[in-house]
Amino acid sequence: MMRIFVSKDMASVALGADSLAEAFASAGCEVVRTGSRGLFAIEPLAEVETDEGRIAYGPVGPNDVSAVLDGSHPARIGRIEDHPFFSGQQRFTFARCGVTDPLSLSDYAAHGGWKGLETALGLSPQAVVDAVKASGLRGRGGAGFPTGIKWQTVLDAAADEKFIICNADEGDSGTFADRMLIEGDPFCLIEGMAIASHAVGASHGYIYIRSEYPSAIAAMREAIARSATKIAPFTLEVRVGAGTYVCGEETALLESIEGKRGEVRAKPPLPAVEGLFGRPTVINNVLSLAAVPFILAEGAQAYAEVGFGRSRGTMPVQIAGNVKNGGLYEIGFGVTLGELVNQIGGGTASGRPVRAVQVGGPLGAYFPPSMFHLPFDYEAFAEAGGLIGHAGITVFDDTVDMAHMARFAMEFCAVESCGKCTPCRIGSTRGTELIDRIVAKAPRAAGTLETLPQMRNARTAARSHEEEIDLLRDLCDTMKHGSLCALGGFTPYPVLSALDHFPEDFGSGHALTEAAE
Amino acid sequence: MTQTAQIQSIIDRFVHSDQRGALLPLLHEIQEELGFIAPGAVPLIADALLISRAEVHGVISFYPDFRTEPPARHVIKLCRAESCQARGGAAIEAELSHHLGVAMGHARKDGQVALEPVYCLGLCAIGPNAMVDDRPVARIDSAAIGRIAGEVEA
Amino acid sequence: MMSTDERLAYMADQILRNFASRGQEAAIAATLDHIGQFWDPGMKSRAAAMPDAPGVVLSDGVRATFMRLRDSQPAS
Amino acid sequence: MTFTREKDFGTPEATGEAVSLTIDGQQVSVPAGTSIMRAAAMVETAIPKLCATDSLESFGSCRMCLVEIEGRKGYPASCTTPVASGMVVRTETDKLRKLRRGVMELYISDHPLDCLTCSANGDCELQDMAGAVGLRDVRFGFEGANHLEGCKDESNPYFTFDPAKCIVCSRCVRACDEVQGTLALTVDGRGFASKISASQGEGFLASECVSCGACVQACPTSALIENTVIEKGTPDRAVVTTCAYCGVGCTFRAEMRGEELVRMVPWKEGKANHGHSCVKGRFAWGYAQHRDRILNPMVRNSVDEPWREVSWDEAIVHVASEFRRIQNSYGTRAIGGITSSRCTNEETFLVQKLIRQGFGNNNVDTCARVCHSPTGYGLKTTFGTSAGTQDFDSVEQADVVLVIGANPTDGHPVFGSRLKKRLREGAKLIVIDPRRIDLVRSPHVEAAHHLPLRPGTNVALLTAMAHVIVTEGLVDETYVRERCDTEAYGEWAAFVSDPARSPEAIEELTGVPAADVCAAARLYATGGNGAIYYGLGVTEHSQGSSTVMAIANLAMATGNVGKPGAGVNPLRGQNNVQGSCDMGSFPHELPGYRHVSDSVARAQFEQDWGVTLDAEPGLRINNMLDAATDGTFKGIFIQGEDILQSDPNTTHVAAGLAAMECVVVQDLFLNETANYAHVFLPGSTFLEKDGTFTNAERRIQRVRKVMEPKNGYADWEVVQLVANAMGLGWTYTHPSQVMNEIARLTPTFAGVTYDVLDQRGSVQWPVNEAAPDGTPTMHIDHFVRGKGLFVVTDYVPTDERTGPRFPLLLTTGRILSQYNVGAQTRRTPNEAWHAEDRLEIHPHDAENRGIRDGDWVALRSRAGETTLRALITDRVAPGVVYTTFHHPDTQANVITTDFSDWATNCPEYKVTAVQVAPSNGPSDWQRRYRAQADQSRRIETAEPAE
Repeated sequence: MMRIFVSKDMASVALGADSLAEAFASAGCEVVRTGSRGLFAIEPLAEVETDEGRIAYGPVGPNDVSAVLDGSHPARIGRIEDHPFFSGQQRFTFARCGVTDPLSLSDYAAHGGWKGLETALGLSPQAVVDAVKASGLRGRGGAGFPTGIKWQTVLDAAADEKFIICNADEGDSGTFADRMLIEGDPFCLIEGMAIASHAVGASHGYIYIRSEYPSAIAAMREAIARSATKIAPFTLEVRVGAGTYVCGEETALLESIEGKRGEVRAKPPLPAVEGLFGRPTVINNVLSLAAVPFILAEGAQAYAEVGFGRSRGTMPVQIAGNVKNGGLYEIGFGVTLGELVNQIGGGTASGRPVRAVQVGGPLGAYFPPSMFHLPFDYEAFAEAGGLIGHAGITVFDDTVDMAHMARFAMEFCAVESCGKCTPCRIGSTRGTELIDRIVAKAPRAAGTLETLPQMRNARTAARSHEEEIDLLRDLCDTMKHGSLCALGGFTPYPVLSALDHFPEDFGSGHALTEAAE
Repeated sequence: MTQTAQIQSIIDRFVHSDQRGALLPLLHEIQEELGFIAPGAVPLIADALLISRAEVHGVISFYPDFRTEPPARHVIKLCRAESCQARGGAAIEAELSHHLGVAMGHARKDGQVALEPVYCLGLCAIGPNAMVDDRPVARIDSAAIGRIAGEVEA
Repeated sequence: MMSTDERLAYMADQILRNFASRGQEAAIAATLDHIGQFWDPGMKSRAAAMPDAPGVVLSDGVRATFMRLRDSQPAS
Repeated sequence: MTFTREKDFGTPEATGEAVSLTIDGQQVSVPAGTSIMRAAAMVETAIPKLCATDSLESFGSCRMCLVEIEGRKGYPASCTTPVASGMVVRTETDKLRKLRRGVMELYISDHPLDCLTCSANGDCELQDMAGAVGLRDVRFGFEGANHLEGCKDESNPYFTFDPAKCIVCSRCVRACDEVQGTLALTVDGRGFASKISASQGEGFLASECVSCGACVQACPTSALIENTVIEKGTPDRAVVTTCAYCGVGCTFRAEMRGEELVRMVPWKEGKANHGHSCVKGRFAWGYAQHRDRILNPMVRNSVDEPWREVSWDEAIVHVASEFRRIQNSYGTRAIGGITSSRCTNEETFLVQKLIRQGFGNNNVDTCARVCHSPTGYGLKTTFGTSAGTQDFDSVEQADVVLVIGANPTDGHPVFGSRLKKRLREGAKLIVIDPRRIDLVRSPHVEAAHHLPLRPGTNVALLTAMAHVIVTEGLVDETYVRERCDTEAYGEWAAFVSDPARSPEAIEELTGVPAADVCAAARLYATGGNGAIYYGLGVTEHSQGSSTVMAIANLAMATGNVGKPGAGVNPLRGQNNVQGSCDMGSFPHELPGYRHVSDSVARAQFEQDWGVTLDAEPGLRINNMLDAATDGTFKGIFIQGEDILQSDPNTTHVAAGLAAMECVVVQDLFLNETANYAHVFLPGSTFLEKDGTFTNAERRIQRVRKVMEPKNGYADWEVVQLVANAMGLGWTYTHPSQVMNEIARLTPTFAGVTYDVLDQRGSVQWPVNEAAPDGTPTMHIDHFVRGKGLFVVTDYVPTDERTGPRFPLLLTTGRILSQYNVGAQTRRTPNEAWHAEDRLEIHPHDAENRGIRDGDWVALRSRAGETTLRALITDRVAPGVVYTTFHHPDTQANVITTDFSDWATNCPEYKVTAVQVAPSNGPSDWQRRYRAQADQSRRIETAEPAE
């Protein structure tokens, strides 16, 4: 009987993987549902188990079953590992994703699963923390804070109870690595959290998954149930978000798990000192925790030797938007933005030239092709006035209107603002109104109120286009330095990068070329 | 069974565990079973979790997932985030809204379908995407709009 | 409505019952001390006159207490 | 004259060791944990702020208070950044000014611009900050999205919520959480749409709000503001005084415009309330100007005649001559008086002086008779002094709190809030009460054990707890050996160890499962600092005194007296019931709890007052009324009390009063007792006189005159007029002289003077050489009586038994919005919350009597009958009903019997056998009573009508 591997990842299902699987099943094959390999251009994908390993065919549909089974189908790719999109990758964290049955404990163990945990349990908590420090692992959620130092703080804190929290709120547009890993290799995340619990002495852990990821929620709950004895006495629990981007901010996430409004907390205290229910708490992104089993199993050095500058190890980059080869590309830091977009990504799906790329989700900066030389590295992107964030890259072709994208950045902030701090609560709404006036080239005339004589000091002359743009810059300055968290604080990145790199879309046109008025 | 009794039975079943910070899980549970959280549920929830009605109301009103009125028979959540915009999301939104006769963020008057925004479904390389009730749909084009409209009118 | 005499007898009896755990003798002594501390002269002299007054029904404890009170009163 | 607000340091005080840093070049040394904002404020550097205020934890939302710190990137908020040693902070730079103006520009782009007609004009922090940052232009204009349409919420009678003026700083929400502990407010919605909402947005009055005013006080703008400020404008001066309602003793700033009181704002320096208040003290002061106030003296020869207004001289002379006439014809002991627990220490001292020096007898009593007299007897017997052992702050170090016979969140709300805060920090709670009070289960508060015992079985239950503690070896042996009378302990231990006093033995009697009693006893004995708080549910029983002693026994057995966080704490009902007892208002004691037979003490007074004093105890109230019906007691002077409504067995009280020849009542209004009065002397409110009150933690606090008495005299002046008309020649010109006399004659008050009170704000007696700074915690190394005395408390069932005719047990209590007999609070908008007494009855008991919620029911006992509306609830257990006595038309005390505490005659309000049946309206007694009251209230004014 032929064994066929078909992904049940949410993206694969959206592209028709379920009907493909049914077709193979009714053709008498044994179908194993796996996570996604991570290249959506070739999905729905079917891999046929043969003596020379798995032979992949994609994209294929239900009526291609016989051609696939007899090997004649033109979409034959051969072994996925040899495909150019995969051969260049360094899959430390995503090694099993797309290969194993996500909920099979034996499959997981057969592919190096639990080795990291066993190694860790043989070490003292401090030794485990030292290994994570030595690996150079930094927060993959976006902050880039050294994971080892965070764990050290929690280990050192004395408390009757400590918690491990996995931030799986992944709200950035252009990112899906957390979803793919949870759906494709949930035990890897569980193993990482178990190691963390041993390292800092935590008794209970939560995985906060956004409500927009129903299959990830189901997969993780099932995986927790199946692996409970394996990680005892450490216990895990899934908590589901409720449609707010801001709960991806670590303290808003804590408020949410505590059953409160997701308002951002002031710091200090740091969550590592006083986090969930006031106890010391490790909060790490899915990818940070999922990288830990490799570090303990293969050793910190194996992880640290890969990378660029102070960004050590691999980053599962997500290439998205208007791109030909959209998908997950795990690679050591240092690869350039251009390589990711053009060589690996294959340029735009529309075939039109790439005009802009947003890196790091809705709070990330827009980069024109002139900056594609930038190496993928926390410090390099920071110096270039942007950020890596959760390593989502969204490609736009030349039909994009950057003023509209800047407007969307303010609108997104207004929709998702928790409403606690003034620069973001009011600033995002005023910013949206302001960009509308700039885009419409309709600088504000004095309002009816301002023209009344009682408003003695109010200016009655209309404002100019330049004045409105200067006000936008001032507003961005207030939001950037005044906001309580990154939502209001980073919204200026996309706005100002659009304004600075694509002034022509804002009707000022003086930066790059002296475009006609 | 009256609605209050239904809510109380869900609460009784759910709140026995000494789960800490159990408000969001309980609200999800009630909405999953009854489709929305009636204002009358707030005092029952507050009493069960030993918190004030104000706290429950503050949480329900903060999180957009929680509805306080019965939902439309079908709910389409169309992604408006950057990656789907890069693949023509804005045009698809206009066409779908026009085709269904309902503005984004609203339910149609006949209660048959609601069109709601969502900011990213994690399908960012195969947009424009949407959740049609609980089914993900990718690479939405005019043809797909036709299929979706047919589905939700049934 | 209790008459004043009945009320005084009732008050004394109630005090005795609350000192009963000390034994009869000690209870009477404690009640007498209590009356000394808290009853006004009018109430004391009225109580002292009750054992000898015809037709006044008193419990043994109260009677013993009021008689002890009567004997300790200065010749009024 | 601009209105000076109390200085706001922005964040609460911290208590770490000293840390030194530099702010704007100036060296500052503050405790670790202090925010940079507070450190700056302590050196007169006012960093702009809007969401920070020092009564609340820092929040960090307005972003006005950003500063620069050397070596740290970005612009941290000074409110949420604690100081660190060697830190170099700059609070004023170009960048900071630009950022603050940027934030202010955003605020003012969404705010009304009608400052000059706004009720917070001159008293608004947003207005101040706009000025401070030099806002000159709002470049966004005023046409963008805004919150200016929301309609005002005027549901609460005392304050208005105007959402248009709200800057969403959440200070109100946080005050309702951190200060009051009710959490009735929240932010509704998210982002720009965020708006403040009470409960589910149904308006303040219908919401969970208890109207304590903390949110109004915390609000920086006019979003939440007192209606009196809206009507009268901002106040121009403030006088610190003490509230005249409950025994917590909250101190307030009476904020005035000239002679008119604008608002009462709790004083942050107040050591009992620390800047918090409840609806009564904060808002319900309108009674002082109510039209019902009687302002002219009135006299009549008999109670059937209408009142005749007379001059003060005529009234005073009439009183003096009548009293002398009665004494001449019926003997020295034929008259007496009752002091008020609502008047000042100085006034109660003078009334008992008038009686002892002027009348020449000890016939003086006070309303403490009907509330905490058993506390006086019980604690004096066991500890040696008749007062609570701790200060209210002590609750912050309590690990286990036992509340018995009290409902703090209703009766002592500000202490209730502080207790809730401690419970939310993790302290455990035990509640012993037949009724499920709020503390048993309400948001964020749940009692570890609730023992709903049958009314009247307190002694049995407490003795059973003692049984567990002794028999399971949980006694603090060293404490007992060193601090207590070991012989008395031996007897007591043997007594309680008897199996007949085990929890199992009394389970059937009390109706409380033995396991719960054991668990509660073990928790109290082993759970760390154990603090017991009790109220009238302990004292108003036939074994009230025994229950107080049983409580004292438990505290001594577990070493819980003489240290912070522990103690035995009576929650005294009224503002000066402690003071009136201290001042010798009881017939058997001179000021300072010294028996009248104590010749040394008596000599002191005789020498000072130039008279010989009666060495024999005087009559208690109930004895006075008995003597009156016997014809031997003919005259009474009642200051600030309404015994007809507040004392039990109304018919008995009425008969006593009717038998007297001269009843003198001094009060603010024609109260129920005045129906039987011959002379009415108008009284003055706490706003119209100087003096002191002593609260339930023995804290003496100043009451300061803020307006001239409307009736012409402060109450102490009226007493002096009567005294001098009786030839006593008093020469007081100011209450401070009375306090000097008190200090001279009372050892525990030796160090108390008005200067000391002005300097230190308040002080807890004893204040003398041994304790110059007062005594927060008593009995520290030794008990006042030397060794703590264990007293055997055997359960003696009350004679008030249920039977077929009266199968249910009635117990009584109070509610937050009304106070005592309601004389004051019924004359304020507090009626909005509780306009009538209701009978709480269990669903089963109501069902089998065919009673529906809201029905009129007849409530009958052996003593009488009244009618009121039913309230069906499972707060009360089956077989138990409950009501309040705030409204005269229900006259709940016509039901209560004249059974009382064996030692002090404190009436047994809490146990009355009753029957409840459907009724169709007021009982005929009520009708007769109403008619008689109306008839007696007729007044003929002195001047002929124009």
